[in-house]
Formats: sequence, structure tokens, C-alpha cells
Amino acid sequence: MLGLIADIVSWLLIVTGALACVISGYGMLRMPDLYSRIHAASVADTGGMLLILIGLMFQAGLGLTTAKLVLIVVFLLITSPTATHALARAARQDGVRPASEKRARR
Amino acid sequence: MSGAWLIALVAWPGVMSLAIGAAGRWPNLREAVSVITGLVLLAGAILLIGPIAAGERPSVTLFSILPGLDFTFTLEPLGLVFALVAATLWPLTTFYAAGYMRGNREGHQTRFFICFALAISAAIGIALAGNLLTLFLFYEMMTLVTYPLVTHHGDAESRVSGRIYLGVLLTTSIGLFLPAIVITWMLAGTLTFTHGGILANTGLGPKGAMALYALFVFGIGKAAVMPMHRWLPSAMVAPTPVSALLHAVAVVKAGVFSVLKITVYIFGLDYAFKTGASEPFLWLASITIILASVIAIYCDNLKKRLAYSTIGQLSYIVLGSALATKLGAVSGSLHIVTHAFGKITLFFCAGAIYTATHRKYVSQLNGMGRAMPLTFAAFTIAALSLIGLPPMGGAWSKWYLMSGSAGVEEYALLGVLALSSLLNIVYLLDIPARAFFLRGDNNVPTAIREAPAACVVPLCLTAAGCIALFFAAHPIIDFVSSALGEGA
Amino acid sequence: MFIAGLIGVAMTMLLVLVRVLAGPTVYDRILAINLFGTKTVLLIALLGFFAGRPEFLDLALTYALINFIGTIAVLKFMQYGDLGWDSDARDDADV
Amino acid sequence: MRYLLGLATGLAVLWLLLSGHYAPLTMALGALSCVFVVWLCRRLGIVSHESVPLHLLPRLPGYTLWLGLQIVRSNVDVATRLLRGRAAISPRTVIIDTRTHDPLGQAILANSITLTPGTVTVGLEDNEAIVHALTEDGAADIEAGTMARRVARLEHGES
Amino acid sequence: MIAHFVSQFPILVVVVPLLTMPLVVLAHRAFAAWALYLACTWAVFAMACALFARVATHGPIDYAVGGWAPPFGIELVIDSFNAVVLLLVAGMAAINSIYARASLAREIEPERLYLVYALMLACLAGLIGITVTGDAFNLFVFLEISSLSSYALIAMGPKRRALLSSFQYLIMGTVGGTFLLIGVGLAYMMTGTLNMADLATRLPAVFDTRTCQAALAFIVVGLSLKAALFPAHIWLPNAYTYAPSSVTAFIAATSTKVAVYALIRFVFTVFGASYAFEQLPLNQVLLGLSAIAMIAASLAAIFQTDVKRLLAWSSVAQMGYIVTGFALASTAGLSASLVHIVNHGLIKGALFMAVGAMAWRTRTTSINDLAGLGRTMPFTSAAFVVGGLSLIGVPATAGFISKWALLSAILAAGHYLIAALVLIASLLAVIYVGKVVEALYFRPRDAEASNHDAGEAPLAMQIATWALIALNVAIGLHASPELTATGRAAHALIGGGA
Amino acid sequence: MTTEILLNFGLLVFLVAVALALAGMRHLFPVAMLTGLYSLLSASLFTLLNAPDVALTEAAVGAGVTTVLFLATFGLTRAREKPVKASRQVIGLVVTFATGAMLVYASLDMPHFGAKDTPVQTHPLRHEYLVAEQHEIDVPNTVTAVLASYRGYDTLGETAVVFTAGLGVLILLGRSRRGKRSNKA
Amino acid sequence: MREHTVLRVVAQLIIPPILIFALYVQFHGDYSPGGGFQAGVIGASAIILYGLIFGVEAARRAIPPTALRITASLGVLIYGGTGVATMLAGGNFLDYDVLAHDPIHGQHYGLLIVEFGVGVTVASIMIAIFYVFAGRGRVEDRDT
Repeated sequence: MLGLIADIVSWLLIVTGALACVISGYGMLRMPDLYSRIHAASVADTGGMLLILIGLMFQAGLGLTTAKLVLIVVFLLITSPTATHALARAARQDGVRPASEKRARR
Repeated sequence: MSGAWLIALVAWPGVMSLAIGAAGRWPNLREAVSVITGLVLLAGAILLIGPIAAGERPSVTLFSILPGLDFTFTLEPLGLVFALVAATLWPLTTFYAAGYMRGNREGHQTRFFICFALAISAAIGIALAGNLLTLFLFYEMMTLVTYPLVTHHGDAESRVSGRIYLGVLLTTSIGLFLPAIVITWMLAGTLTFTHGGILANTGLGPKGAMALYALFVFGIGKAAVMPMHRWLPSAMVAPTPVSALLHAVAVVKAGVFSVLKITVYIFGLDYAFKTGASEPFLWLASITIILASVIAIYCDNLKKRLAYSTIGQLSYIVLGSALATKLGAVSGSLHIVTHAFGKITLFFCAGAIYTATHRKYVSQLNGMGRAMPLTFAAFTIAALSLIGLPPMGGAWSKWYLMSGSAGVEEYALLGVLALSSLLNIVYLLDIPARAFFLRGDNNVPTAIREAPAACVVPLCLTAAGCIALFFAAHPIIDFVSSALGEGA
Repeated sequence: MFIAGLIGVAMTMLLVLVRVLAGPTVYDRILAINLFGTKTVLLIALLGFFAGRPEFLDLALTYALINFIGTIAVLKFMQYGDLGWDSDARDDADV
Repeated sequence: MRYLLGLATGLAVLWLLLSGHYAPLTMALGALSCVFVVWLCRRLGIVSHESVPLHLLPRLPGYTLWLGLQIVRSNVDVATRLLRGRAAISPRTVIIDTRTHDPLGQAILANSITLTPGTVTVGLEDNEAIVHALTEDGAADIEAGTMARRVARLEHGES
Repeated sequence: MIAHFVSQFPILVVVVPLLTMPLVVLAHRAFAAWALYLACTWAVFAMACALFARVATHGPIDYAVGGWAPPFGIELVIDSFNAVVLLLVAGMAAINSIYARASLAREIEPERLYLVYALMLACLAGLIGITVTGDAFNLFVFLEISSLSSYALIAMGPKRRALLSSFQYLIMGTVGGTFLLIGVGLAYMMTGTLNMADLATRLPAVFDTRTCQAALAFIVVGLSLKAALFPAHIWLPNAYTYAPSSVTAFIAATSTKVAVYALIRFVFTVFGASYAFEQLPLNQVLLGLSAIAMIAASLAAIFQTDVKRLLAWSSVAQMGYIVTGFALASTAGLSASLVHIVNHGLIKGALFMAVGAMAWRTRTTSINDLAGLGRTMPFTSAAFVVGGLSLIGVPATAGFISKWALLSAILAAGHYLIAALVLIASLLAVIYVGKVVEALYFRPRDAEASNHDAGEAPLAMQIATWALIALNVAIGLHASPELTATGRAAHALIGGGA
Repeated sequence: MTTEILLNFGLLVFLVAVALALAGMRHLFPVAMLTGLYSLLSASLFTLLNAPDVALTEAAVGAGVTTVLFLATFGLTRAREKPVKASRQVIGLVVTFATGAMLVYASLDMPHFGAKDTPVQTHPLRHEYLVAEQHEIDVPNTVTAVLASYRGYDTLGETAVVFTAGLGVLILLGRSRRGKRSNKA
Repeated sequence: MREHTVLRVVAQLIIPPILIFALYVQFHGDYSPGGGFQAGVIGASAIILYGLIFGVEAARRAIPPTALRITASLGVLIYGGTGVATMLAGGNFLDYDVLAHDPIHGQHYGLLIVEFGVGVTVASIMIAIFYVFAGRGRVEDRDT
């Protein structure tokens, strides 16, 4: 019974996560400039990642596997924004401007 | 006679070449060493005459080059004759060379004498070779050590000539001789010089035998059967002692000796005769004789004329071998001796003339006989010997060749020989005739005298040898015949 | 169940790949590749469960830890034209 | 020393979580590994309060929980905007002051901002952070400084 | 204990150089590195001799690495065939160790010397590893070791072009290695084993599959690239020309030889001659290619102006001889092939050493700049002459023995055209060797050049060169032991394969 | 099983797409990154094929180190590929297609993917490695047992390869060479 | 990139876990995927990351190239030395059975030791290669 609930929850999480990923990928294509694409990417990097890995944790149950999943989450939460930040910073320094900045600044 | 004697004989000049090299800084010592080496060699060879005549066949195997193929020396009469010729003429040539080289202020004299010694070593090696592979080894060694002699001057002309020399000799030996040896080895399973040949029972048919014989004779480029003769005239750029040694003693004789030896001991006279393997070479040799003589007539360069003369004379020996009879073989080996003495005298004379006058062309020699009587007298004697007139040694070899041809009923060959003798007269006697009987167009400078004694003495000796051979011919003939055994 | 996840992640990867190829700026590509990397982590984790071999998580962990090193390196190189550049660089032998 | 011990403990925990084999040999190797890594990190000069943020530990869970919530919220928001396309976005760049934070805090703040979809730190220098936001609302949120306050609380305790 | 020690020789010949390599790196100082290199190579040589003797008297030696019985573990097999190759490689390394010190000191900066020695050891270990192994994949591993070290060593040449030529070699070598790996992989897929003996028993069952054919094709092409078999030779002239002298001497004498050995091993032991030559037309292909190689490469050699490049082209041609030999698929042919593997190693080793000695003095290898060296460097020049004669195949040299063995094998097989081509190639060798000799002896030395570099090369270099020359002549005069050994080897291989 | 094959197929298609993209690029920067991507994909593929050890290697090498080394190389050269002569490209194309054709030819008679009765599966090696190993070495990860014990000699060789490669890089690019080289060049 | 605050902090934070993870991979080759090679590369990645962020010079000061030369050599020697040790103990090369009384233990020790050798060599060589490559682009004018 408990297993079934865990299964259902994990299924929901994973599917939602996958959905988040796809939306993010869609966003990657749709968004007009680099910075807004970064936002799109971060949906997959955070939401999608968290949902899927947590979903897997429900599959694994309490144990070392879950511990490893947690570690993966933690490390990803540390590294992926760092990479994104470094990227955005480098792009900015390189003179890549947001396409709609003028409008935004008004 | 132990086999060690044979090894010593082959190794002696080679070893002494080191001494010559070591003595390179003191020319007198160097040449003394050379001459003494030669004399010791001669003495060693002479000591062998007795035992060989008594029927001994000393043999020694050093080690096996290939499995079943040994590095062997065996002495038999044919080889001894060749060895004796080489050993006799070498000290003379060396003596002569000493005078010539100094007279003409040649460079690289040490290298010259070293190569000289090595060439003789190779010649003795060929003479004493107990099987075809050993012979081939020394044959190639001969080519290589004489190459520096040919290119001695180091200028563009001699380098080109050296290339032709090396090119023709190595091409023929590697391209034809070597495969012939390999084929023989595969057919017979041995390469040892054997009385009666080794090919008789191998199932090689007449056509195969003919092809193999052609491979051999063309492969032995040193025998200068046309069209493999190109190297000989071009080697004439070398200093004259070299020409003397090459054309009288070492190189060319090594060639024809090899042909002779292969005919006798690899094919066997009977087999060669029966299959007619050598028959085409009767005609090729004849053509060579005539053509070479005709070309010689038109050569104004004295040494070149002598070179073409050599080509013709060598083919006498090839012809003798190709007869594949005992008489032919005997005549061939006899001609090796007589031609050696005759031709070396001629070259010595040419060198003496060059040393004294720096003249190279026949047309420049008009009237010189009076200035250099000894030289031209010797020239005349040698020329007569080559033509084949008594009382010179050449008369016998030509006589036996003719009777050999008659013996196999090849009467056309008699015509060839007669014609060639006439041609010989034309191109050889032309020279002393000019020297003695014509007045020079340009006045002969009175300053011209005989060449230095070191040059003149040897040529007188060899000229005397030509005459002596007329009287000493029969011991040689008997000696050689003993090797060929009865019959034929 | 994992298949749904796998397909979702794979689809995302495909979309991202389009962005990698489309550019337009180098930074877009880097961003896309970086994202591709993190998606691979997910893919491998899902695959591990799918195949019933959760020890595959070590693999995912490896990616989580070192994937960004490549990104950093690229960015640094873009900026300085070299990877080892440092304000107090010296020049000495290293053999 | 405090940091060395802290680092060693952290590594040991990490090892135990990773390993899953508690045989004496493995444990001994783990201990050796921890000692080695600590030694190496010391040589590299990266053992400090930045790499071993012991002082954050007590308040970290609370912050994490809050951040997680933010992430979920903004995820939903951004995802819907992504689906609605260009019309739904109104990008803006804002600059916030980060003087009150030490480098660790700045890093945490910058990463937290980046982590929440919809905002990304595009620059962090001279004590100010440049943030690009997908929407006006997001930009306003950042300018309001909620997150900065949270990070400050994480760093220095209640303020 | 001693018996145990001796029984470890098969692995020790590989492991000793492999482990001396890090020791050399630790030693760091040039002299210490050289001393280690010297000691190691001679120890390996001694062990190779012992192994050779043992194989000759007691038959093949098997060695199970790790104590795992084949095919589970890796097996080393030393039979009468690879014992010969092993002896060649170890011997060349030993002699090269005497030569290398002075030669390398001229060409490479002192602080980098230890790395060169380490890489030379790696190369040696790789080559020996290829030679002794009885495992198809293991062969690939050691091929990689030897290749990688060769790339680096060649790039160390004094001229900048060395880098480019090394790169060229790297590309071709990597392709070759990959092909070999693909081939081995396919064979593994079809049999489930990597052990050569096991492969040999299992492959016949799948001979008719296309996969098996492809496996053989990949292996042959891959190893041909390493062996510089025409037309995969294009890396070789540059590599040999620009590498440091002692490296060229060592690599030219061993590297391509070992690759050919591996090729022979795969064709004869693993796949079997009947499959490669009767079911597949491998021998026609190889004969054709090697015929072209002999003639074309010899012609190319004639037109070179650099001695090293000339010799390199000649190596391509000589490769043709070797391949012709085993493509005959007869005992005699295989034996001739092996004879020439050894003899050509000795010849080219000696020649490249002589050229290296000249380069040591003159810092150039262009024929024009070497003119007249016969007077100033008499011993080195003489060594070159004798080596050249051996290359031509003049009697009383090792080259003659090769040519003899090869010719008789070819004639026995009835390939008269090939025999003629072999002879023509020899004659072309006369031309290109003669070209160098003529320059050495019959052209005057450039006066300016002769002023500042007169004199001979260092004694050690001369000793090494002459040691090889002496071996050449010794084999030329007394080849029976060599031919007996190679004959036995060929018998073993043909018997085992077919 | 079919899903697995589908996934395999999908990943392979990805790989091909990346490879084509790689080949088409002139600017070497994206090439370096795409190479990393390629190795990510192949790592996934290896995971799918149940070869986690290989995948881990691919991951460890491909994710970080390869990219870094590529970039480091660009530091020494240029980041843009020079146009190559058409003739060379033709040669390359021919070689590539020949190799590809040969591989396709080879694949025609390969045992079926994943079949139970392939030679690899029926050979005694399989039993030794997968069953007997548990008694002889007793290590759960057979790959390690094979690599380090059964074929430990190979692994020693591979270590030597790495070492040799390192020495090669050192000898070629070690710093002290710089002054002398550039003087000569 | 020292002035890059976020990178600097995150690098400091992440390098120790990477290193310990590398060692975990190193010593758990028996149980889970991985072994010396992978561990070496992962460990080297950590140092490379350090070099990227703090500069190659800083990395060189912490881990000098000379030390790398020695450790790389030692790695190979450890591996080969194990083989030699098994020989001395009376077995064949790399026959770990003889390393302990119980062959299974012997095998275990053997595996651990040789994998360690591999890891040390691979890590050292990777770092050394990074050192050699990095830090050359900017300093010298390229002669292209």
C-alpha cells in the first residue's frame, strides 16, 4: 500500500519533471535572447532536475541510493547556477546585451 | 700441402693491405711492402706447383655460409694457373705503378696501393674458390675494390666512368649471375666445383641448360662478351697501372676464368657439349671478336684501342670454353696466360709513353720509336704475341684454339679466327709501325726519352715473358690437361 | 514509468541540441551544452533505475561534480585566451 | 584547526554515504582518504570559512526550505510564461547592492538568485550584483531585497 | 629459486624496460638516466639470448601472466619465430644504448635527455611486448606504447619539420592502431576470445562469415600502416629523416620489423595461411603491393638529396622484400622474410648509426654537405660503405644472405617476374648507395666546412656502428646459424598455422 | 526490451547528429564543446548497454578533462580550422567511406544483438569471468576483476601508455624548450 | 579568475567533495563501477578546476611539477612492483594469489594496490599535462 502510494507519487513527480524539462527545452528555442534563454534553461536545471530526482528518491526508498540522489541534487544545486552565472557574466563582459533591454529600461 | 696454405695465400695480400695502409705516410716503405708482399705471394704460389702437379687437390672449408654451402677453397690446376699469372704480374705491376704514380704525381697513392692489394686478394680468392658461391663472393669483392681504382682521379669524367663500371658489373652479377647461381643451387643442391660438373643429373634439358649458360656468361660481366662490354673502355680513365692490372690480370681474367671454371666444373664439358648449352656463345664470342677488333681499328686513343683489343681477346677464351671440349678448355686457359703477359706489356708501354710524353693518342706517336726504342720494342713483341705469331706465347693459344674448333668441325670458326688475326695486325702493328717508320707531322721534341726505369724494367720483363711462354707452353698445357682428365 | 521520464528528458535533449546547432552566439551554445550535460545526469539516473542498477548513480554523481569544469574552462578560455592565466604568472621550467 | 576538523568530518560523512561498505579495510581506506584530502586542501589553501561554512550550518535548513519554496514558485511562473511565449516576458536588468555580504554571502546570494528561474545574476563586482530578470515582477522582487535579507540572516544570524 | 627466476624471463624482458622507464624519470639526471638505460637494455638482451637458446633447445615457452591459465588470462608465448625477433629488438636496443649517449647529447637539451631515455625504454618495452605476447588485445596495448613513444621521440628531432613529420606519423599510426583494434574486436565478437591460440582454434568455424573476413582485412590494413607497407608508407620517410639520429637508428631497425612480425603472427598463427592466402586473395594483394614498393621506393630513394631520407625510402623498398617473402606462404618464403627482418634491421641500424655519426660531426645529413667525409671520417665512412654493400646484397654481407634466401624462395614458388623485380630493386640500391659513397669519397670536401669540423665521431658511436657492421659481415660469411634458426621458425609457424 | 532498443536507437541518432554537426564546424570552440557532448551521449549509451565502467570512464574523461585539454591546445594554436586542400578531403572521404563500407560489410554476419548464443556468450571465458570469479577473486564488479587480475598485464600496459603519453607531452611542450625553439624557427 | 567571487567560493566548496569522490571511486572499484583510471581523472579534474580558478601558478605552488613527475613514476612502479613482488613470492607476474595466505585475500590486496598505482599515475599525468598546456597561450606571442 505504502509502496503503491510511493510509486504514484514518484510517477507524478517524474512525469511533471519531464514535463518541466520539455517546457524548458521549448523555451530554449522560443526565447528571443541569451538571457531569457538562461531563464528557460534554469527551469529544467532546477525544477525538472529536482522533480525527477526526488521522484527517484521515492522509488529508492530510504537508503544509500537516496543518499546519493540527495548528493547529486546538492552538487547540482551548487554547480549549475555557478556555471550559469559564470556564463552570463562572461557574456555580459563580452558585450552581449539583452535584446530588449532598452525597452525594459525605458 | 695443408689447406691452411690456401687460406694464407688468399688472406696474405688482404692482410698486407693493412700494412700498406699503415705505411701510407712513407711512400718508399709503402711500395717496398707492396712489392715484397707480391713476391712472397708469388713464392707461395710457386711452392704449390709441385704438389698440384703430383695430383694433390688441397681443400679447406672455413665455415658454412649457408646451410650446405660452405666457404671453401680448393686448388686445382686451372685455378693455380690463374693464381700464378696474378701472382707473377702483380709485383711487376706494383713496381711499375710506383714509377708511374710518382712520375705523374697522382694523388691518393695509399688508397691506390691498398685497393691493388685487395684486388689481388680477390683474384687469388677467385682462383682458389672451391664452389660457385665462394667464387661469387670474391668476384663481387673484386668489382668493389677496383671501383676506387677506376674513379681514382675523382673528377667528373672518372666518376661517370666509375658509375658505368660499377653499374655494368654489378647489374650483370646481381641481375644474372646471382639468379643463375640460385637456380643452379636449387637444381643441383650443391655448388661445389666438381669434376665432370654438377648439372648432368638434374634433369635440366638442353634449352634450360642453354638459358642457364647464357645467364652465367652474360652475368659474368667481367668476361666482356658483347653487349656486356661497355664497362671496359670506360674504365680506361683510370691510371695506366690500373688498366694493366684490370685488363691483363685481375678483373677480366677473373671473368673469363669464371666462365671457364663454370663450363668445366659446373656444367661439365660432356654435359655442356651434349646439350649444346654453350653453342650460341661460339657465335656470340665470334661476333664479339670481330666487332671489337673493328672498333679497335677506329680508336685513336691508345688505351681505348687496347681496351677493345682486350674485349676481342677475352672472347677467344670464352670461345675456348664454349667449345666445351678438352682442347677448347686448354686453349682458353693457355690464352689466359699468354694474353695476360701480352696485354700487360702493351699497357705498360702505353703508360710509359704517357709518363714520358703525356700523349694518349695513336696519331701522336709518329716517329717516337727512335726516342723510346725499348718501350716500342717491347710493344712490338707483345703485339706479335697477341696476333699469334711464333715465337711468341700467343702462337700456342691460338693454335690450340684453331685445332679445338676444327676438332668439333666448326670450320667457320677458323675463318673467324683468321680474320681476327688479320684485324689484330691492322690495329696493333699500326702503332710500332708509326713509331718506327713514320716521321711525326710535328717534330718530335728531342727532350723525349724513355720513361723512368721503374716503368721500363717491368715492361721489358713482361715482354721477355711473352717470348718465354712460347717455350714454356707445353708444361702449362700438360698441367691443365691433367685437371681435365682423360677423354673429350 | 521511467520511460515517461526518459522520453521527456530525451526530448529536451533533442530540443537543446537544436539550440546547440543554431547558436547564434557562442554563449548560446555553451548554455545549451551545459544544459545538455545536466540533462544527461538525469538521463543516466533514470536509466539506472530503468535498468534496475542503481549503482549507475555514481555516474550521475560524476557528472554532477565535474560537468561544470568544462563549462568554466570554456568561459575562461573565451575571456583570457588561455587556461592557466593568472595575474601573478611567472615563467619557470616545468620539466 | 576548526575548519580542518570540520572539513574532515564532512568528508567522512560524505565517504560513508557514498561507500555503503563498512568493512574494516574500506573504512580504514576511507579514513586515510579523508586525511589525505584534508592535507591536500590545506596545501591548496582552500580550507577557510568559505569552503567549510560551519557557521552557516544551524540556519542552513531553514534557508534551504525557503529557497526551495521560491524555486518551486518561480518555476511554475516561468514555465507558464515560457509556454505563453514572448508576449509574457518583460526582461529587465537591475542592480543591487551587496556591500553588506562577505564573499561567501555574495556567492550564496548570487547563486540563489540564479537558482530561482526568472532571475539570473549576470555580474558581481565592486560590491554590486547585476541581475537580469525575466519579468518586471521578478525584477521588483529582487530590488525589494527579500532574498538579500534572507541571505544576510543566514550569514549573520537574526538581524 | 634460480629456476623460478629463469622461468620469469618471458615477462621480465617486457617488465624490466617498462619499470626502468619510471626509474629513469625518477633519476632525472642525464647521466644516471643513460646508465639505467644501458644496464636495462643489456639485461634485456642477456635475457633475450637466454630465451632464444632455451627455445632452440626446449621448444616454445608459454607463460601465464597472473597465473591465470589461458585463455582466461594473458599468455606470453615465445616460439622459435618470435625468439628471433626478440633477439633482434633487444640486441639493437643494447647496441643503441652505447651509441645513444653521445648522439643524443648533441641533439637534445640536457634537461630533456632523461625523458628521451625514458621514452626509448617505453618504445623498447612496447616492441618487446608485441613480440612476446600471445594475446591479440595485449598486442594492441603494447603497440600503443611503442607508437606513442615513437611519436614523441620523432618529434624531438633537431629540425622544426620533425614536429610535422611526427604528426603525420601520429595520424597514420592512430588509424593503424584503430584498425587493428576494430579487427581484433570483430574477431573477438565471432569467437569470444582474445587468446591467439584459442582464436586459431575457434576462427575456422566462422571463416565463411563476412565479419571474419573483415576482421582479417582490418588487422592487415592496420598493421600495414604501422609496418609502412606500400602505399601506407608515406609517414616513414619524413619520420626517419627528422628524428634524432639514434632514435632513427633504433626505430628503423626494429619498429616496422615488429609490425611485420605482428602481421605474420596474425596471418599465419591466428587466421592461418590457408585462410588468408587460399580463401582470400591476400597473397596476390601483398605480392603486388610489395612489388610496387620495391621498385617505386627504390626509385624514389635515388632522387633524394638527404642521406637519411634516402635510407628511409630504401626501408620502404626493403619492406617490400620482407612482405614478398611471407606472401609466398611457403616455408622458404617465410624463412626468407624472417632472415630479412633480422638482416635489414642490422643493415639499417648500422647505416643510420653511421649517418648519425656523420651528422654528429657536420650537423647535416644532406649528401652535398657530406662530400669528402671519406678523408676526415674514414672509419665512419667505411662503415657506411660496408653497410651500403650489405643493403645492396653483395656477398659476404648479411644483405646477400637475405637476397639469397628470398630469391631461392621466390624461384621455388615460380614467380619469375617477382624475382626479376627483386633483382632490379637491388640494382637500384646500387645506384642510391653509390650516390652517397661517391660523394663521401670522390668529391672534395667543402673547404670551409672542413676547417671547423674535421675529425671522427666519438668512439662509443663508432664502436656501436662497427659492432653492427661486424655482425653484418659475420652473418654474411657464416649465415648457417641464422638460417637454421629462421628455417626452424618458419616450419613452426607454417606447421602451426596450416 | 523494445523500449531499450528504441532508446539505443534514439541515442545513436543523437550521436550521429552530433558527429555530423562536429564535422561541419569550422570554428573549433564549439567543436571542443560538442566533443564533450558526444562523450556525454556515448556515456549514456554505455549505461544503457550495461557497461557502467566504460560509461564512468567516458564521463570522467569526457565531461571535464577532454574539454580542458582541447581548449589548452587552442591556446597553443588557433581556434579556427584552416581550409584543407580539396584533394586531401577527397582522400579522407574515400578512406572514411571505405572504412564505413567495410564495417557495414562486417556487420552483415555479426551475431544478433543481445542474443544468448553468440560466441562471446558460449565461450568458457564467460563462465570463468562471471561465475568462477566469485570463488577465485570474489569481487562483485567483474569488470574490475578482469581488468586488474585476469588481464592485469593489459592494464599495466595501459598505465604505461598514459605515462608514456604524459612524458611525450612533457618532452614536447615542457617550458624550457621555448626559448631555443623560437630562436631556431 | 580569482576575482570571480562566485566561482572562487564554489570551487573551494566543491573541490574537497570531488577529491573524496575520486578516492571513493578509487577504492570501490571492486564493488561499483570505476577504478584507478576513472579516479585519477576525477581527482585530476579537481586540481584542474583549482588551476582554472586560482591560476596555474598557484596550482604549481601547491603541487609542484617535480612532485608530479615522482608520483607518476611511483604509480607505474607500484603497479609493476606488485608484479615483481608476486614473482619474488614465488608466483608468476601479477599472480596476486601469493600476496596473502588466502588467495582470495591476496587477490583483493593485489587489486587494491594496482588500482592505486593506476590512479596515482593517471592523476599525476593529467595534472602535469594540464600544467604544460595551460599558461602558455598568453605569455608568448604566437608565431602563427
